Amino acid sequence: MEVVEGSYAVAHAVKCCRPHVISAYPITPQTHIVENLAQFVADGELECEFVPVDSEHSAMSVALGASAVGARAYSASTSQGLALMWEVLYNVSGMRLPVVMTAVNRALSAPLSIWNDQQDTVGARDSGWIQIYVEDIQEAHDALIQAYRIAESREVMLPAMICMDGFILTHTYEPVVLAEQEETDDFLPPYDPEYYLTVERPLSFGCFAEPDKFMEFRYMQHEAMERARFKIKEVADEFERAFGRYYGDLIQGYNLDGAQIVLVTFGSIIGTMKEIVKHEKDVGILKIRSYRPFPVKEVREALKDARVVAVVEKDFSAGFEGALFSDVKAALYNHVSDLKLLGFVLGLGGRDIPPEDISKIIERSRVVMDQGLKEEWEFIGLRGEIL
Amino acid sequence: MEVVEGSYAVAHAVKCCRPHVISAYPITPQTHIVENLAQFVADGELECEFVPVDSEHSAMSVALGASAVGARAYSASTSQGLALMWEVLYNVSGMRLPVVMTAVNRALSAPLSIWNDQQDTVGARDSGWIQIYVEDIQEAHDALIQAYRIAESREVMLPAMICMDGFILTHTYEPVVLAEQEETDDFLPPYDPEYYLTVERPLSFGCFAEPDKFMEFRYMQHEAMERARFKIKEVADEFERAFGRYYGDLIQGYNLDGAQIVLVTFGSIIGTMKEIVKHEKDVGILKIRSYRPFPVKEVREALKDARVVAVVEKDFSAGFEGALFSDVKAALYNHVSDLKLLGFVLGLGGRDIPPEDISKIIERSRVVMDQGLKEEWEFIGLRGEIL
Amino acid sequence: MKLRIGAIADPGTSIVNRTGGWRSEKPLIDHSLCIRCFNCILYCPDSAVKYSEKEGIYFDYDFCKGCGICANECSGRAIYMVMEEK
Amino acid sequence: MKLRIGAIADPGTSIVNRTGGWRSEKPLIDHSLCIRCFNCILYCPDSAVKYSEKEGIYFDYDFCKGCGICANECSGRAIYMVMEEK
Amino acid sequence: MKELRIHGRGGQGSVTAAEILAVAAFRDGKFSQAFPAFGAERRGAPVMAFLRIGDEPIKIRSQVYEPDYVMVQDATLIGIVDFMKGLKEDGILIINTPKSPDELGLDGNFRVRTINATVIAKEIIGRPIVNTTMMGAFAAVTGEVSLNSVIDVVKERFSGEVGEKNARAIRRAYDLMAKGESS
Amino acid sequence: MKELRIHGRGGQGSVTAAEILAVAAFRDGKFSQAFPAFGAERRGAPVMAFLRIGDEPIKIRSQVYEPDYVMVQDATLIGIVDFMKGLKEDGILIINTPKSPDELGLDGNFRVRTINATVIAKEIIGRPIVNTTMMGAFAAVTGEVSLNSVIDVVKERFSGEVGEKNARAIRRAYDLMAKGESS
Amino acid sequence: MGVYRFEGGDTVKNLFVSGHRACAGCGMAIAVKLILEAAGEDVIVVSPTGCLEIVSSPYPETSWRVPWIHSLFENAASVASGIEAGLKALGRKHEAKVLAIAGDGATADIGMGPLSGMFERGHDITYICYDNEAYMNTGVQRSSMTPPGASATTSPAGKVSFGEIHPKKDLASIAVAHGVGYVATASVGYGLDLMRKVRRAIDHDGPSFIHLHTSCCTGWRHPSSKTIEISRLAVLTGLWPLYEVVDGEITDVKRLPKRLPVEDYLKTQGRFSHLFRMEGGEEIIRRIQAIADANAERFGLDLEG
Amino acid sequence: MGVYRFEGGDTVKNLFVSGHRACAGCGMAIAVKLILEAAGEDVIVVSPTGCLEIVSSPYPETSWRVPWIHSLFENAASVASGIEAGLKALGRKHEAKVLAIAGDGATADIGMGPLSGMFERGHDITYICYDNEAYMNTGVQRSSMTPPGASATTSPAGKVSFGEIHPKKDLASIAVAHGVGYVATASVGYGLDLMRKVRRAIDHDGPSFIHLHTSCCTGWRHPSSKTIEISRLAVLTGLWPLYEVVDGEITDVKRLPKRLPVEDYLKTQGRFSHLFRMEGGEEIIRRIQAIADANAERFGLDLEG
Ligand SMILES: Cc1ncc(C[n+]2csc(CCOP(=O)(O)OP(=O)(O)O)c2C)c(N)n1
Ligand SMILES: Cc1ncc(C[n+]2csc(CCOP(=O)(O)OP(=O)(O)O)c2C)c(N)n1
Ligand code: SF4
Ligand code: SF4
Ligand code: SF4
Ligand code: SF4
Ligand code: SF4
Ligand code: SF4
Ligand SMILES: [Mg+2]
Ligand SMILES: [Mg+2]
Repeated sequence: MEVVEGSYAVAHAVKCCRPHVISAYPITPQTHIVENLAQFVADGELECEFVPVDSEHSAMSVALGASAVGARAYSASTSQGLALMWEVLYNVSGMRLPVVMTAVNRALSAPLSIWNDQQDTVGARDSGWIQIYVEDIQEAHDALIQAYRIAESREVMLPAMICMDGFILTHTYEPVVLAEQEETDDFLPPYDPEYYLTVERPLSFGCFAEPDKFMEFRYMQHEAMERARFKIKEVADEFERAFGRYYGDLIQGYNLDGAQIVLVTFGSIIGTMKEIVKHEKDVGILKIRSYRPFPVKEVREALKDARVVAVVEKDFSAGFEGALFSDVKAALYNHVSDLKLLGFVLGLGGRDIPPEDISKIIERSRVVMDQGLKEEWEFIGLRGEIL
Repeated sequence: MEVVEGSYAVAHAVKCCRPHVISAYPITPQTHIVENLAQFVADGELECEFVPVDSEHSAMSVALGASAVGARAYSASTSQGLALMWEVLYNVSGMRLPVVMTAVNRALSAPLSIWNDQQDTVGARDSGWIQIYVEDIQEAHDALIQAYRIAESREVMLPAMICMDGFILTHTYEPVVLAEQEETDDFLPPYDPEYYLTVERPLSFGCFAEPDKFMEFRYMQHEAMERARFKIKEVADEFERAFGRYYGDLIQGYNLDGAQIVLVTFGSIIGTMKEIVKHEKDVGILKIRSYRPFPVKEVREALKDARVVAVVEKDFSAGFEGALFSDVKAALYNHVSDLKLLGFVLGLGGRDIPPEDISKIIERSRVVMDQGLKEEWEFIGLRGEIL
Repeated sequence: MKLRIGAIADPGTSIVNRTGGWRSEKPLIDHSLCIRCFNCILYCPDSAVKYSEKEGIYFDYDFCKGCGICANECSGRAIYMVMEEK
Repeated sequence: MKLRIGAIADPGTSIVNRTGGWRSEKPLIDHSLCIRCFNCILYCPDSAVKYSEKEGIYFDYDFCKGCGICANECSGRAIYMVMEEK
Repeated sequence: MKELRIHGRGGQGSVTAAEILAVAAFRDGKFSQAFPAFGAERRGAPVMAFLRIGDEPIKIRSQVYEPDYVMVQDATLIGIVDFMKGLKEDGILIINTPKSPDELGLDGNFRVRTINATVIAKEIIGRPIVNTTMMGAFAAVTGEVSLNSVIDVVKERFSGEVGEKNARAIRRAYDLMAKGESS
Repeated sequence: MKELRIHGRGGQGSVTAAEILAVAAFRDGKFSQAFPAFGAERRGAPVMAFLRIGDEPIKIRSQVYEPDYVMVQDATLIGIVDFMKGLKEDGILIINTPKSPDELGLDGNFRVRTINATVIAKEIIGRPIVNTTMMGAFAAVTGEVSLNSVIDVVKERFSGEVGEKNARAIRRAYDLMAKGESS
Repeated sequence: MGVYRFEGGDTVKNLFVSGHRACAGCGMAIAVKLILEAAGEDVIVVSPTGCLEIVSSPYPETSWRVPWIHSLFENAASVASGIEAGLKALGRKHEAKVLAIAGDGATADIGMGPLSGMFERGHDITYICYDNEAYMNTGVQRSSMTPPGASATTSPAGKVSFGEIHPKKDLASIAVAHGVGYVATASVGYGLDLMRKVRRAIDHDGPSFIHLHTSCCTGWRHPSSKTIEISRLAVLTGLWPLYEVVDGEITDVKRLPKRLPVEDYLKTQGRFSHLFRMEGGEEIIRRIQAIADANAERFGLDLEG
Repeated sequence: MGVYRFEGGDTVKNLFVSGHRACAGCGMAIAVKLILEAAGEDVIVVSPTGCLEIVSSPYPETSWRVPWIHSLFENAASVASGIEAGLKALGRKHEAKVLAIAGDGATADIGMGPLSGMFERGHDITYICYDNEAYMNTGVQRSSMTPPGASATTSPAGKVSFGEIHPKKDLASIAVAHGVGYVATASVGYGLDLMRKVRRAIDHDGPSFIHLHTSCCTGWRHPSSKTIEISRLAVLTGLWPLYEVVDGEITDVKRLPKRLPVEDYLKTQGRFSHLFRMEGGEEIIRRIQAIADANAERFGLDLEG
């Protein structure tokens, strides 16, 4: 174990995965990841093509081209950058190219904010990318290595983003076990695609689909996502065998046994939650590790014995409610109906989440447990005085 | 009434709204709208700045700049274009600029498809734009005029997109009442913003928000969306008084009285559905007219007496299910739990939806009503033979 | 046909699409006028003009769309267009 | 403070932000050396160099960040920097 | 409600034909809906357009699968396109061809009417653009639209001499077909 | 778990200070976490960094609101920044200033230690970069990290002569503060 | 010149096969056929959305017999960059040259940023812009390459409009300003010249760029048989000068023994027909003539004069 | 020249007020102050994301006393286009000139497409790129304007690297290739020259473009007091030639009585320090000298020689 910055840990993991092509465009708070990678290259520690592009749109397009020619491609971005490469995100997944990226979580403009929330990647939940949300730096590091195994497996062939809270994880120093090159090599075989651009077999990539076929291509993507559910589990298990670390498969429960109140969430907030929850014996945490594919069955199973479920998230769909809140309710409807679901939106645009906010959420949940539901969801931590 | 192409009807409505700046980038099947507008300008029938941009990203940015300087701005796009302007979409709503656009619905690449589905705008549900989905050409025309009233009202100040199925509505000719210039002028006052860029009062637009303020700006957007709920209703009513036409407010029910099965959906599929449903006495239709703001209470109210609800849509969130399906379940959870919800995904990438598909959905719903739920959602119209 | 992921197609498969059906005019050649400049081959958009030592210039009517470029560009005025009969 | 929609701010309001506090060195002037070339005014990034007929060149220490450009660009070598005392 | 499917080639004005017939039918007091088979076809490639005419507002949005009428604008499509697909029993097929229905030898429980629209168009309009001529034939054969409405709409669309010529072609086709001749 | 807040200016290495202390504490067998007050501050502007040290893995992710220790790297921040905010009762405030604690006249239930780090740094390192010097003071005053670990980490970070000089400055500060002197 | 000779039979590589869905008489289709003929089999081609992509790749059909990829409308240069970087990283750089073939809209409008980036980064890519002077795939909307006076569906001629008003973006000069080592203009009307330039571009190390004028009979509104003839007229009137720029120096200008008046070109096409019909059209034609004259001046087109 | 004279007091318009959060000694801050001083009050300014925006607009504070808008990082040129179009449509064109002030990254990289479009459409906008040769706001990452040999955080010097390798994009030439009528280079080190050029650009009808070199003491790593001095050295070594291009013709080149060796410039800045430390650094310095020599040749910088 070493104390390193989150961004360094991620860069290190990327290096161990031996990407052929790295293409990313700087944007706070993703920058340190890319800068570390650039330094590895400048110091001869990492041999790869580091392509300094003109925009995120180009970054993802370069990754796309590289992946299509059979190279392992990496990118990293966040927020505005993710939004700018939007079209390419859908394109990469539709072309079934297993690009892996670290999606640092940051708020979306306007107003501009360089600080953390999860509106950016949550807004990308339809894009056909696998989304793994990580809880701490070690997981950000480990999940990256897992991601290539999952994405590149022939049953899956889908891109994956590891979602990591900006600043809170990227800019924090804490003890991390950095992977060894050999153990990574043992775990992660070279990328060996069935189809790639080569004069040896001059295939045409990215043909268009008329109405008699498009729907079936989408269905194949759907099936791949279904298979990814199993792959994510399998890779998590194998990773544990190889590296001795485990973060759950699609979900991970904490204190769920006998919990009457369950906090459902993802990302770094879980750290603070754990500190609170360890003092509360009837409160558990359900971490959504894989947001896409969404762990429908796992969520049903994990929550079936709870009485109140509080979904806590750093995003919301304007004109409705938090996206995770909707998704959890959607997963439970038709199946588990005797619990109350509460939504909490907090931490937007870098609003710090002190432990008291978590306590407040638990308190509210208790009130609902006793007195029934009034407001279904609310913002936590609003400063009423400036409104 | 005249028989005109859907795109022409929309262009006509735009013309009647007297936009100062039109900025759009061509993309099938939005092109005819913009071409008609260009012809109006070339023929001197519409005085405005028609800015022929280099991309959709620029189209929306030009609209943004124009709106900020106090001009009424219009754009139109679809699919890839919408995805390319993604970042600007969030920016316009965050800057609270009441740009109005016609968002023609088309599938998203890859594979490339120029044909209709609703993945594009549904994927934009978090963007802070008001989204109205229209059922036919007349509504596409009318909703556009309503949109400016809603968006520009001082209580709202949010951009709005009128979502209109590509080809199915844009390229179809049918009888439409085209608005008169005077009646539109009476209904829609000139845009009169409280703040705009001018040397008379040199304000700074688009400042950035530190963590002590960002969340409150988002909350203000949320409140504006809440107010938009009322505004949409109010404007629908006033429109009816002025023009004699009405399409519902946030929702519209059809045959809901005593319906045991309710089909929930939006867009042009409702036409075909109505043809089927009129022969089925216990089947109703709930049209979601305003998808954002999402008609939470209205949906609860409208569905509370049903037994099976079938949510029918032309999109899905890969790794989960249809977005509308999730949203409807989410709205009902905690409130209405004694009905069964079923999801159906169809019509992707231009797959035609024959009446039999609707009949099949009703059939499936009957089976569930009698025998309970098995598969929660499914694709309709898949060609198994090519999978 | 089963779909292949990513809409990846095997090379040169459009050859199944007999665009000759699009034709409303049809090129014919008067071999005696041909000076073998090969403009017709160079400029045919559909690669439908062929040549062999034995037959000289000839047309692949499976694909010829009848655009008339070969006739227009023919140095020897050897190619001419006639209405397609069907 | 109540927020205004769209994060729209009133002009020139950064004047409340006394960046003088950032300073670790401080410009001083020896008026006798000043030749009134006004380089100091021209090049001060913080508009912290002022001039009046009466006082000649002087500094607005509320905003001067102590960059030293005025001293460096002073034609008369009239401006010099000293450590900030606090 | 009656449904028509038009087969033509990109650039031949099949969509315009459907549109004009829709406008004309509406003038006649009916409801109508016209739309193309949405596609990416280039000039010369086979295309389709659709028309629905009815006494009530037309709500249905699907393609036409079992047309009452099929109109083929270009005889070179024969053998290339399955234009008889789904045609209703007792439906009518109207083909632009110099041949007679018998010569075509098409099998099915539908009626076949032929018209040499290309010749008419070349002769009257001066160019082999047959879509207007075919409208005349459609009006005559099906009675779904009135000749006058079709002519009125075409004249509004194409002003001056061009409109006149097209109107004449339409009338010629109408007369021929009304007389039951397959020209 | 103990929490430290560092006040400095952009460019003065406050984050590096927090980081190095975190590494050193980890060497000493403790768990640690260091992070900046995430901001967009430019060189010269006031900034903050945080450090947590504890015996168990540190899970909490919020900012530090009630620090056990506060370290001020730059005396010019006095009067500009509310560096006493939230400082625990019995907490310790370590300030780089030539003044004595008494001269500063700060009120509160916490202890104040001062060190003239600028002078030490200028003298030993040759530049007024005080972050390493202040680490030595922190080690001495709080005992949360060992002097050796701090020096080891700093030497690894800055190789050669630079490292040596910084190590000496650290030691000097450590010795001064350990002796209880406010230099 | 004259390096290439088409003789059909085995000598034709036929890498862009028949069965594609381009309009009868499409100039772009001719150009692409010739480009591949010159480039040979060892290329990987990238095409953005546009007529070329649509006519050549309706799944499962493709007209390409070289490896080919389409991603989006605006990112061909970036995708090509990724392919080139990938080939390098995989040690397969020798395998193929990366070749982008893109429309004018994809290049000069929506893809301008990526193209500029590709130039700047110095990738070893040949980028060919086939310029049919509008967005043809979507129905003849104006692009920044639509010439002044042309009517396009978003810059139509009308009661108060003569069609497009902005001058064509000077892509070749922009490429030269980026320091691109080999830059050339070409025309589908000069097939052998085109092929020679393609070969030179491909043999050039680092980025190279060809701006290739190709008539579109559908969008320009002329008979399909006239594609080549009209493309040549653009050159012969001085509206489309043919030249190469090697390391910043203009070389090899195609000189004209007798430059034709621009009317000879304009009157062949429907998109300009309003200029001959509308009052004030002559003035526009005069301005177009001035463009040709300026070209003649700038490039020394006139053999004598 | 000499049109402007700063005298403090009432003669200074002070449209970019104190209290902004730029680093002490920021060259961009000086430049913006001078730009507004020259431009006056009747402008509407657009700035993309970047140091300028961040230091000047933390809500509710703003340093702007002219109407100002920030939208995104890449779209300043498009937003400016919208404003200009809006003013026209509203009949308020006389009210203000639209002025974009944008960093090198925002201009030459991510905003290149919109800029090209703005040029092409001929909007009446003055676009000034302040070029501090990297993405400073995000921590000194390379841009396409980072000069060869400079170390930036994404093109760092390292064991096997001398830092940036690509030449600077020639923005002024690219603008000229777009047919922009008034194009100039400027330097914050020559304040009055800058102001004169700003005025000319603003008075020019249609798009105008100024490429403005501004040192960033933080990113270039030099003492804050040296900002102006070092900016001047760039000019005096020939690495940053000052000139104007009016209607495509180069005019008003600032000539140098005695051109200084590039080392005089390089050695002042930390970003180049590895060149003086690493083996092989001299070769890079030689290449940088060659760039200066080529500039001298191209623009005739040397007064004699
Ligand atoms: C982001 C985006 N915007 C718009 C489109 C629609 N579109 C596809 S191709 C095209 C025009 C292509 O023009 P050009 O590049 O000149 O090629 P051409 O079709 O003329 O051969 C347009 C506007 C798209 N596919 N994607
Ligand atoms: C789409 C997008 N990508 C990246 C960023 C992050 N970003 C903000 S400013 C900036 C660099 C600005 O560089 P430049 O334009 O040169 O201005 P400077 O900061 O140097 O003044 C970057 C990379 C962003 N805001 N948006
Ligand atoms: S008519 Fe056209 S398609 Fe047919 S062979 Fe001649 S050139 Fe080729
Ligand atoms: S173009 Fe004419 S002359 Fe030349 S080879 Fe062909 S047929 Fe013969
Ligand atoms: S030191 Fe810098 S900030 Fe202070 S007055 Fe001088 S130039 Fe201005
Ligand atoms: S720069 Fe020096 S000499 Fe010039 S006005 Fe200022 S103080 Fe006086
Ligand atoms: S529209 Fe033009 S470019 Fe496109 S295929 Fe037809 S002729 Fe070719
Ligand atoms: S980083 Fe550079 S450009 Fe940015 S404010 Fe500081 S000195 Fe100015
Ligand atoms: Mg084109
Ligand atoms: Mg910069």
